[in-house]
Amino acid sequence: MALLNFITHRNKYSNSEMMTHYPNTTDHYRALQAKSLLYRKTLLKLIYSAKAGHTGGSLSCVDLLNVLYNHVMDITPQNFTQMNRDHYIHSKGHAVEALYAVLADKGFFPWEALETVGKYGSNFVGHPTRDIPGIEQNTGALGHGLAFAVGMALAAKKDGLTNRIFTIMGDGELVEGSIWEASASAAHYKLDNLVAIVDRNTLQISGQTEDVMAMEPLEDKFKAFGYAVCHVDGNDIAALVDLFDQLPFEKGKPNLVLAHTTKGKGISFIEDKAPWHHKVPSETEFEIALRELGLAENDLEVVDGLE
Amino acid sequence: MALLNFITHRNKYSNSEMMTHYPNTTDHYRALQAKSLLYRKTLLKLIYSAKAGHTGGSLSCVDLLNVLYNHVMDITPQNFTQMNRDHYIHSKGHAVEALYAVLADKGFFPWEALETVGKYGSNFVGHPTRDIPGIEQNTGALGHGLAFAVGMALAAKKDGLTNRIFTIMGDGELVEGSIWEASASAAHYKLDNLVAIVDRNTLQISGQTEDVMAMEPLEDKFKAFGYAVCHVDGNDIAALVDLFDQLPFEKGKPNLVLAHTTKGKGISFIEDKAPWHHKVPSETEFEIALRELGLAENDLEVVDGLE
Amino acid sequence: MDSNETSMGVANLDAFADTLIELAANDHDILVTASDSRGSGRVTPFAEKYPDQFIEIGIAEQNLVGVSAGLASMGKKVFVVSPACFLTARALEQIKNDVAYSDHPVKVIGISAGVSYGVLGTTHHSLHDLAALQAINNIDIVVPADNFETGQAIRAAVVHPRPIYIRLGKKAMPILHDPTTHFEIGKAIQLTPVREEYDVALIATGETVAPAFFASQLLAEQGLASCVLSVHSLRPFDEQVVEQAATHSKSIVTVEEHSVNGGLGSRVASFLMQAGVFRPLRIVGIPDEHTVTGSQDEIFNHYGISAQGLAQTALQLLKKETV
Amino acid sequence: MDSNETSMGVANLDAFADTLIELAANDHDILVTASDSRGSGRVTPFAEKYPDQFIEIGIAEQNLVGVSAGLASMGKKVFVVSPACFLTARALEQIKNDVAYSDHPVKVIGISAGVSYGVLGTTHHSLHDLAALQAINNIDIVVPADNFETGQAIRAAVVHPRPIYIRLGKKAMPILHDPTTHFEIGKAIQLTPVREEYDVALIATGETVAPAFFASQLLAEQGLASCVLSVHSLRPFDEQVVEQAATHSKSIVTVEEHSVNGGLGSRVASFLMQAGVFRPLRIVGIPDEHTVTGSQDEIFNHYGISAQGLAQTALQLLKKETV
Ligand SMILES: Cc1ncc(C[n+]2csc(CCOP(=O)(O)OP(=O)(O)O)c2C)c(N)n1
Ligand SMILES: Cc1ncc(C[n+]2csc(CCOP(=O)(O)OP(=O)(O)O)c2C)c(N)n1
Ligand SMILES: [Mg+2]
Ligand SMILES: [Mg+2]
Repeated sequence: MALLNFITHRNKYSNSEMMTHYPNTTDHYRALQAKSLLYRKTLLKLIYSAKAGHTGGSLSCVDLLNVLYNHVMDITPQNFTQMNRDHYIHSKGHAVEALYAVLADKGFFPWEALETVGKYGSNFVGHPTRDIPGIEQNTGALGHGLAFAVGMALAAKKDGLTNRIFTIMGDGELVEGSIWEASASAAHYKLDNLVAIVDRNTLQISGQTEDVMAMEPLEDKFKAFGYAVCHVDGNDIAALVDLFDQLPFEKGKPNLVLAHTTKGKGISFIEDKAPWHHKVPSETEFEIALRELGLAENDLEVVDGLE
Repeated sequence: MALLNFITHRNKYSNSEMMTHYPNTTDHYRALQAKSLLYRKTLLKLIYSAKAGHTGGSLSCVDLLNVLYNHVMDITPQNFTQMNRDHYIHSKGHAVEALYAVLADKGFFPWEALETVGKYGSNFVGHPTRDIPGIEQNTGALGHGLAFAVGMALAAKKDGLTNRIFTIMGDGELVEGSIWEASASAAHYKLDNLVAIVDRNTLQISGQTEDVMAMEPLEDKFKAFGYAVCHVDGNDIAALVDLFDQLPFEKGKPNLVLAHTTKGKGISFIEDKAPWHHKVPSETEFEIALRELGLAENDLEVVDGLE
Repeated sequence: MDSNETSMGVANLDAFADTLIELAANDHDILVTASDSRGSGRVTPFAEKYPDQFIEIGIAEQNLVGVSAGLASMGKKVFVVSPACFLTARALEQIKNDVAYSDHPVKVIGISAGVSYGVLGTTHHSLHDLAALQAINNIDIVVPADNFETGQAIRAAVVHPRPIYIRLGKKAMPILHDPTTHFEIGKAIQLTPVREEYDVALIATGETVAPAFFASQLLAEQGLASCVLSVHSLRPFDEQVVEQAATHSKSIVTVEEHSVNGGLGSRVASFLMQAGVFRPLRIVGIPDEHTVTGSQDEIFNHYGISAQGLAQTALQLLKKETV
Repeated sequence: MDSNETSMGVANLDAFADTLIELAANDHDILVTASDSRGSGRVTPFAEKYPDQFIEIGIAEQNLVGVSAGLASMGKKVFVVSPACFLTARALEQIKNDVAYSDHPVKVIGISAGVSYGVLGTTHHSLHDLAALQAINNIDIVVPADNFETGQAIRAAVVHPRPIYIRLGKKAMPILHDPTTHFEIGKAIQLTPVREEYDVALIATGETVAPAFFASQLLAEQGLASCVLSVHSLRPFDEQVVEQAATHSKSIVTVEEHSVNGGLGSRVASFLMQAGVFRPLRIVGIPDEHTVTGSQDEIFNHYGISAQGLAQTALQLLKKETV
């Protein structure tokens, strides 16, 4: 099948090996960058094949997921049933294609499984569900992930675990009041094992977040709600690695990362365009997108003289 | 009937005359102070008679309601059907006894109507409803009033009205995420005709608000959500009059008043005691409470040499 | 009309948006409120044409409903346009208290209802909304079957004196009624010719009326007469027409894009049982199980909400009765 | 047992809290979460005795349920204790998605349910919860009638593998069962002696089982035999026992502290109609109207949810059948 052919044709950095504790060398960054390109290709292919999906928001958060799963978090198919590993909740559940790509790469399920995404009778629906190995919570309605993550972090603290709970939220999602309820409780219970990440791509379905419902100054809001707040370029692998290596940012405070990203990151004509929230690429668009990613792969290997 | 006897035996400042635009003289303050005492007596009597009600939270916000209804807001039984008057939403709906006392005094319904509070078949249920003249919205589930007030303020702006929309919230209520959703939208739409007041009595049912779910620093939170924030002693008539005379605090921003109050204000043994949230006074307690209020009435008149 | 005559219309959501654009031209009190849902609700053209009559709330459905109630209390005719799943779950308390209990005539438009969102899964399905709202007093409930019913429902809603919930899908619908049909909130519409006796009453609502109607044609091919009802109003519920259809039918199949618990079928069964009209009955809807993944069509087919499936159910029911 | 034998117990809420205190002594994974509701939920003693097993969330019911789901996913046995009205309206989407759809065995304890809050009015009534939750897949629903059923339900809930909603009132309840009665989630309990034929089946749930039981005694005085069922589980629903009771009865009265739409009555009517068990039936509950103001007792009496009222309804139904 077309999809399978595609996804098995991976770049040389494809593997499901855990990259945590790798030294932060250029090689390490390059390996991660290559993974991001693989994930971008995969998620575009998924969306193109299913003729449905969330293109822009998947592309904007894929570098975050990459660094989390391949550098920061201790989550593998092998340790998944254990409690004292790290945990991840995909609060912006619509960007499920990015997560599916990463989980396949991590070996949670065979790549072929992705061929059923969105198909009749498949477990791979258009949002994360616990029917999929590697996924811990059904999300998709926005504003639910953080409260759930707070519950996990609270349980971990109660049990004296040393793990961390991560979640990525959309910036449009932040208007949901449940985010602020959860934030207050995260600070109240001093959950410095909680890492809340905002995919700050400045867009939501209807346009610019600040036009739709202004939430700036976000840093002030999050600080006032008790977080230790850090900014980062959410599409810069090296910056992400450096930042997450510093966790927890402040003892006794939940961590909040304002990850400044570009929605649709990586594909020139998709970047920063609101309609690409859930637009599906045409055949031509898909081909151009793949070509752009191919060039980036070449660049990566040429520039670094790896070929 | 006992209740009726009681409530018709009012102090000399009882009247339903509008006090707006009165010069802020000592006399004016004293008149308002006397009204607060009347309201306190009335609401205690209501709770004592119905053997149910919210004692602490009614006593803490009654000075606010008093100043709003008798000095600040343009709301009367006569103009109630008009749109371009001020509007009031009792978001902390459980403190309905305070509101009932004020509305009776304003002439929205005869004092006798209060005899049916909480009785079988009565319209006077234990929370505000639109079945009662003078009440604009059914409240009681916390966290609803502000969104509704935002809607009113938005409609007023759209129609070019010059009125203001007021609401009083509890401080425990602030944990509800809907408060923050409404706050973001109030700022987004620059609703400087909205006056959100927090009855900051530091208590909720289960104890100190900061122990139950910490929300401080409240000023930072509200500022970050786009309000012009002012602090005031919410049981000090003169301070309240002065503050509300300065509305709007800042053009283009919704107004937020952090009204520092004492829960159970005015009755020594009820003040600042969490269990009095919805405790009903015993006969002895009721009598002592009335005596304390009587002394305060005497004080008021003696000190000012009015008798 | 039969299936040869039925032509395809647009999605009921489009019919809704078109009607509203037309009505708002002469009525500046008509407002649309949305929660980053203008696109899904097909009201982007409305927002562009009448920017002063469009209010964006962002992704905050509770606030959306609360603010809309406040707007309505100030005399605005507010159409709240947001996915049915979020309105009737995330914002259910606001619908209950701010709208229904407080009696503001807000028009709550549940878009992409039922399983319209298909493969997006259960977070996006609204299969409990008719149950929840029927159990909450003072909000009328309308589920239009086609573009005609949708347009009529929206026109009626503008002047409707009570809170109202209108549930719309996003798939193009066949045109089931001719434009002279009488539409009234609270009155069911019969799609098939009136007879003295029917083999089966197919009592349906919303987007399942079309397959029910087409099922009646399959049944007619087998010589069986059906009474197809579009019960577009769950509240007020048209007891009279339902009782009449049931009384004159040998058996009853109810059909809905909703859980088999608490929706149209429950209502019909409860009513008929209490009215003493006893007939073999099947409630067809989404069963009480983890909903299968698929498009709306695939889900419908999976659960027998199709011309074939419904005809089959009717046949089984009749066989069972006569065996 | 007859009413002379029935003695008064405590409120089901107290029975719940006592049971939990007992169970938590040996099970440190049992957690109670609350939203400024420990007092109303009678779990203040629990919070004082096991401060490490009590989590306060403040007045934020959505977060309460979301956090509880997260706790449960980490292996905790979480009892969410908050008013039924807020849990199943404000936090309905969290129950739907975070608990039921995501399949975490959270124990959602809806306190002061139905019209327990009496004069506090509709904001505090939960008359839609059974309808909404029956239409949401994968959450079991238990409505205990007395202290015995409550204690048993809580014991069963601790090890229950699925999400579960337990609905409790705050009024002292008569003791209806002897402690050797078999209790199992999903199995209805018959309170009256088994006979070949009954004049009426009184099928009730929760705090209305007591008046149904006392009504049966009034009916017995008139020589009429009743089959009184406590259907403490709405999900799983005990089709077998309900069908058996109905089959052996001339008429059926269902009773619940819930809207007449979408609760026990709807479920019984839908089931019996589809099973082909046709009997005259009345659904007694809170009618679809603005609920009268009053205490729970006054509201019950107003709507005929009393021994007298239910006996009367049964008599009317039987008369109607025989006339
Ligand atoms: C509660 C809820 N409301 C609305 C939606 C519909 N929806 C899906 S994605 C989306 C926009 C999200 O924007 P943002 O959070 O900024 O995500 P991103 O830009 O990262 O894709 C909306 C409104 C939803 N899934 N859940
Ligand atoms: C949504 C909701 N949750 C819970 C309650 C129950 N309740 C009534 S009053 C109250 C405490 C309120 O505390 P606060 O807001 O501080 O009010 P105040 O101290 O002014 O009385 C609670 C939890 C409610 N009425 N609504
Ligand atoms: Mg975004
Ligand atoms: Mg307080």
